[in-house]
Amino acid sequence: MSQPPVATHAAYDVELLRKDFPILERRVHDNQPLVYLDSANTSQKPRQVLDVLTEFYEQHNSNIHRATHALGEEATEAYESARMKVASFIGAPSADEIIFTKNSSEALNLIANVLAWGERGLKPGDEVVITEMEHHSNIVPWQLLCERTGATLRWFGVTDDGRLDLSDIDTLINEHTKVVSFVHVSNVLGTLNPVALIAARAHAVGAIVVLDASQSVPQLPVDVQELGIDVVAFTGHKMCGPTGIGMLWGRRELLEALPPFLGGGEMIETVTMERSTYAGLPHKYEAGTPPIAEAVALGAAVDYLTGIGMDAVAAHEREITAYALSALTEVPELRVLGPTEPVDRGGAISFTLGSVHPHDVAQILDGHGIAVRAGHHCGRPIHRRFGVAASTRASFYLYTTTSEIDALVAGLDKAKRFFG
Amino acid sequence: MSQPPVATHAAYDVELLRKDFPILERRVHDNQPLVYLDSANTSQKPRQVLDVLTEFYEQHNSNIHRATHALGEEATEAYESARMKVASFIGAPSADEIIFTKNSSEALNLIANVLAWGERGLKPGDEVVITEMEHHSNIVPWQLLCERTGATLRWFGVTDDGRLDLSDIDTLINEHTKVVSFVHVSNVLGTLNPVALIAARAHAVGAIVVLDASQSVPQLPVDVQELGIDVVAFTGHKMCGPTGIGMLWGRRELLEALPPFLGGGEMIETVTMERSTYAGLPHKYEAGTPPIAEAVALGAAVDYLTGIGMDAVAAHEREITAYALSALTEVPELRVLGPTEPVDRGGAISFTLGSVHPHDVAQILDGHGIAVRAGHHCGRPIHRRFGVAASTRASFYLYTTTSEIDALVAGLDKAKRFFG
Amino acid sequence: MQLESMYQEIILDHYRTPHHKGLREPFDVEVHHVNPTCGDEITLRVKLDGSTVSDVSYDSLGCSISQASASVLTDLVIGRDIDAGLTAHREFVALMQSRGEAVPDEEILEDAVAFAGVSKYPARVKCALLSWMAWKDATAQAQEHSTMSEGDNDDRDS
Amino acid sequence: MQLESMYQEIILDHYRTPHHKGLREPFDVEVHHVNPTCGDEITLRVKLDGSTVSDVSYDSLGCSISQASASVLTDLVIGRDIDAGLTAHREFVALMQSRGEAVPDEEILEDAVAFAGVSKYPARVKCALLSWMAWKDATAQAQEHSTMSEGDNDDRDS
Ligand SMILES: Cc1ncc(COP(=O)(O)O)c(C=O)c1O
Ligand SMILES: Cc1ncc(COP(=O)(O)O)c(C=O)c1O
Repeated sequence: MSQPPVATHAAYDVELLRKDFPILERRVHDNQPLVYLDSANTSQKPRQVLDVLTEFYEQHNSNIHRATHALGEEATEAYESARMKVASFIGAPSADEIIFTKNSSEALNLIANVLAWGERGLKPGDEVVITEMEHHSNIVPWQLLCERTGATLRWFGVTDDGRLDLSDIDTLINEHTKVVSFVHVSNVLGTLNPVALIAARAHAVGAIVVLDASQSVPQLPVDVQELGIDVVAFTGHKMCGPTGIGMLWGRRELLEALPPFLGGGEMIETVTMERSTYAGLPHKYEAGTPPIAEAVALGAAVDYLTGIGMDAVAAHEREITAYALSALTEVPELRVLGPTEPVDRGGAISFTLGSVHPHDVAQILDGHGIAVRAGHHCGRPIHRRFGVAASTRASFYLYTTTSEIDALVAGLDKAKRFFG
Repeated sequence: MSQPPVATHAAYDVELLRKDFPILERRVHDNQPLVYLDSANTSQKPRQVLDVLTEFYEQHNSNIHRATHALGEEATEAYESARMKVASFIGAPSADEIIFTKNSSEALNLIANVLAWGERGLKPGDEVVITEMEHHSNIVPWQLLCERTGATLRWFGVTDDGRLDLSDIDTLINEHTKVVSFVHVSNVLGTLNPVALIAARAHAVGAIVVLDASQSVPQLPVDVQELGIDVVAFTGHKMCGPTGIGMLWGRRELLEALPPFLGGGEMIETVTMERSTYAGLPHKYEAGTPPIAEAVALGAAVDYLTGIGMDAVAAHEREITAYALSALTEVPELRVLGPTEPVDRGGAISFTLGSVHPHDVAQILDGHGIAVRAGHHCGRPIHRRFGVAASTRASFYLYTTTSEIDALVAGLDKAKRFFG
Repeated sequence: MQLESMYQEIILDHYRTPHHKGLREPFDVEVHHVNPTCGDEITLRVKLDGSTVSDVSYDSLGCSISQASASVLTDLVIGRDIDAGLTAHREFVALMQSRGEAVPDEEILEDAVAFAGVSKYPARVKCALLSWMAWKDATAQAQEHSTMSEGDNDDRDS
Repeated sequence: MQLESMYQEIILDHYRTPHHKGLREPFDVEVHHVNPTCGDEITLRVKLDGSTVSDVSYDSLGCSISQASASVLTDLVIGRDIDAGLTAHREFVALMQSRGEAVPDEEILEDAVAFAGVSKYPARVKCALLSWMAWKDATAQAQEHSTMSEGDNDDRDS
């Protein structure tokens, strides 16, 4: 299969990058240019990724692993090489430790599910620690696990400026703690959490550390070995890849020791009607036909991001976030939920605007072509923590420009006047 | 969003249909034309589906349900209208009863998993009935369920001519039986099973009837209400759709009564740190960002199949299978596993060829551009039942021609001579 | 600008000065409904008097559309026959699901006709329906209670 | 035709008349390995004598490639030093993973060099490696047993 053309940019040229994204040419509502500020929800896809996706289906489509024919070998090769790309993208020691799931949520459910039984299964008295700033997908799986096993769910609170309240870390994470699962970069507050510090405490008591990196892997260079964690979950559609694919990375010894999740084709070693034995990693956790074309396209997304350079992507994210924070904090009656300084912070800014409801803010912005998200962004507890039911969120990515931020600020002004 | 152009064919014109499938132009190994006889493994994709997929990403890509902006509304509309198409394609009474999963295997695991707890959860003494001709994806989930709950797994045997042995149906399905799960059309034997008869007995004892329709929905008109079943699982990639998407249909009362499967964003009603309540159908079973673009493309696949007409697709499948059966049974030393008459039979033919190992058969065929599958096709028990470890399988779809069958027969002759 | 098709003056008026807002006694049934996507919530009480809706009171958290819709709802049902309220409910739901296609019946819907434009925005339809769904639920429960001759309040979370 | 790059005459010869086939006594360890994709299986026994591989016997179900590979393996290791066998193992694995790129060392691999063409077919690499993986597993177990001075057979399913 031909290599996807990779964009390489000496200096970061956002206008040039934007040309890679066909959708950024869209006009909405009365021919207004699209201002897409909802990338924390899902990112847009560059032509380089879409081309690989189409080429796969038009030239190489086949099921994998099972086929002894040319297409089968090409498809298997493309799928497995995507796994290798992902592994090296996040610094995983081995591609076998990368499990393709359908999204981040499934990856988090996978790890929570396999901790429900077997030797390492949780029991009454055991504790799971999460935080108040988690996405619902890193709350509900652990609630279900605790319900099913009788374990207890505990959580870190959040300070008024949107940081984890770590003052009680030594009592919260204690000898009963079996799992500590938390978000790397919050999709609501933007907060970047101190992974090493929490992981160290968790490991000191023998707990497994799970990191929800759904927002961080798209934005920052992430090295799972450097972070010192055990399991990481992230998702293709937020990192220029297709929908329908997510990833779990886990340390080999851990994944090998845990029981299977879904059963079926490809995850077995041998099947009799009475009992089955299971395949080694990564197949053990990939039952049925995987998202083959999605993995191949995701590999192209990884190539695309690598071509730009994750350092450059992160630098752009920092700059645009700093620009947005300073512009937004000037807007009268605007209150940012989360850190207002661009330090240890990702590119999602949630805010309230006086008494104008976020739905109404977003609707007015949409009327001017500006796409933001309104609601609780799958983080109801953290909104409650800040005394609101919902907020408006603007979020950025490698193609976001400062003039789009200016348009947002102007739009907010219109919203306030409309409802004022 | 523009409507996908739907192929409509007065008389069934396989050559015309083939033009819809770009990959059928492929040449493999020394420029030989591709003869793709591995459609039971995965089907090829028509241009009409790929165009919709690309158009979605280039024009409408957004996350769904959560966004108050133009793209979000377009994407939500496209996703939900795919659900409606699928519902009407299989005669489901309501689109809310269609759950998008990542593949058939996940759909089967979903139902097996949610029967592990809650009010309808299985207990020791309860029984689950499957058959010896199941795909591993309809065996292992039930083994896991039985392991976890202490229930007992039982199964129908298979006769020498590849039919279910129903002689002991009344003892096998008895008052302890809670679930009966079986394949509609076998991917190994091709057998079409008598759904109504088995469902009637299962319902007489109050058991839930689960049908693995992974092979039948692509090939036959399927009406879930007529079949009188409770749950059905099938998969996008075998029906001209993309990888990364499968479907579960279940009766509303049943799905409403069962507990959630995966937890996370979109499947909740309200979340607090202490506990959560869950959304109604279908969202309750769709945690996280679903395979959005995949669903949209799958909707186009349903349009494509509907445009041809499932009766026409089924008629073609019957004809080509009859042609292949009569050609193959002429081949010396070739032994078909499963029904040798084209009656109550789908279009997958597994066979052995003297003492030549299926891998070697497939490799020689591949050398001549012919793609078949060799192995146990995720059906190790049924192969053991017929005293072999593996077989070669040729399988057909709406684009298969009789001259491709002729090429297969000629290729088999070469394989025999090579290893003779 | 097409935003005006959603934000009709009538809607903005009801939003700025909502009618019948606040929880009142006495009541037969209180319900609490939630919009899972955005977290908007309403607590709504219904008092029936035979076949008449004698009071509907509510406390809610939500956008202009959901606030105005609750206000319009109470205008339409308080002091009216339950059946008339249910007819309005049916009309309103049909209007909201019409994707901008339906011509609303002003006889039945009065101020609620202003929501026709909202029906073009599927994401906002849920906002408009929140209070209506709550009212229907509460009314059905209240009717059930009264036929069972029970007077206890049911705080159902649905 | 490129099929011949896989099906070298040497391979077909070993396939038609496999060497050392059949399970024999005495043995230190017996293992059973499976290729999950196709269901091919091998039962393989190893007898060590100090640092020498005194016998390897096997019974297998599989394609020409896996049969021939087992035959070639036994030729290479029986009567040789364990270390020489492990060197051949390393070379063979490297060859099979080379995707047709490696130039095999005939000194070490002898007839096994014929498998160079198989390495271009990833789906068949597992077939070629099945017996080799089983042998390495069995040998490691036998060495462990002998250092622990235990003589019991371990029927490990791995
Ligand atoms: C009968 C049958 N059931 C289940 C499956 C599993 O489908 P998937 O691999 O899409 O999960 C298949 C296909 O592989 C099949 O043929
Ligand atoms: C922090 C965080 N965790 C988890 C998720 C869930 O990802 P997905 O919807 O792809 O499963 C998201 C995105 O929605 C997220 O932002």
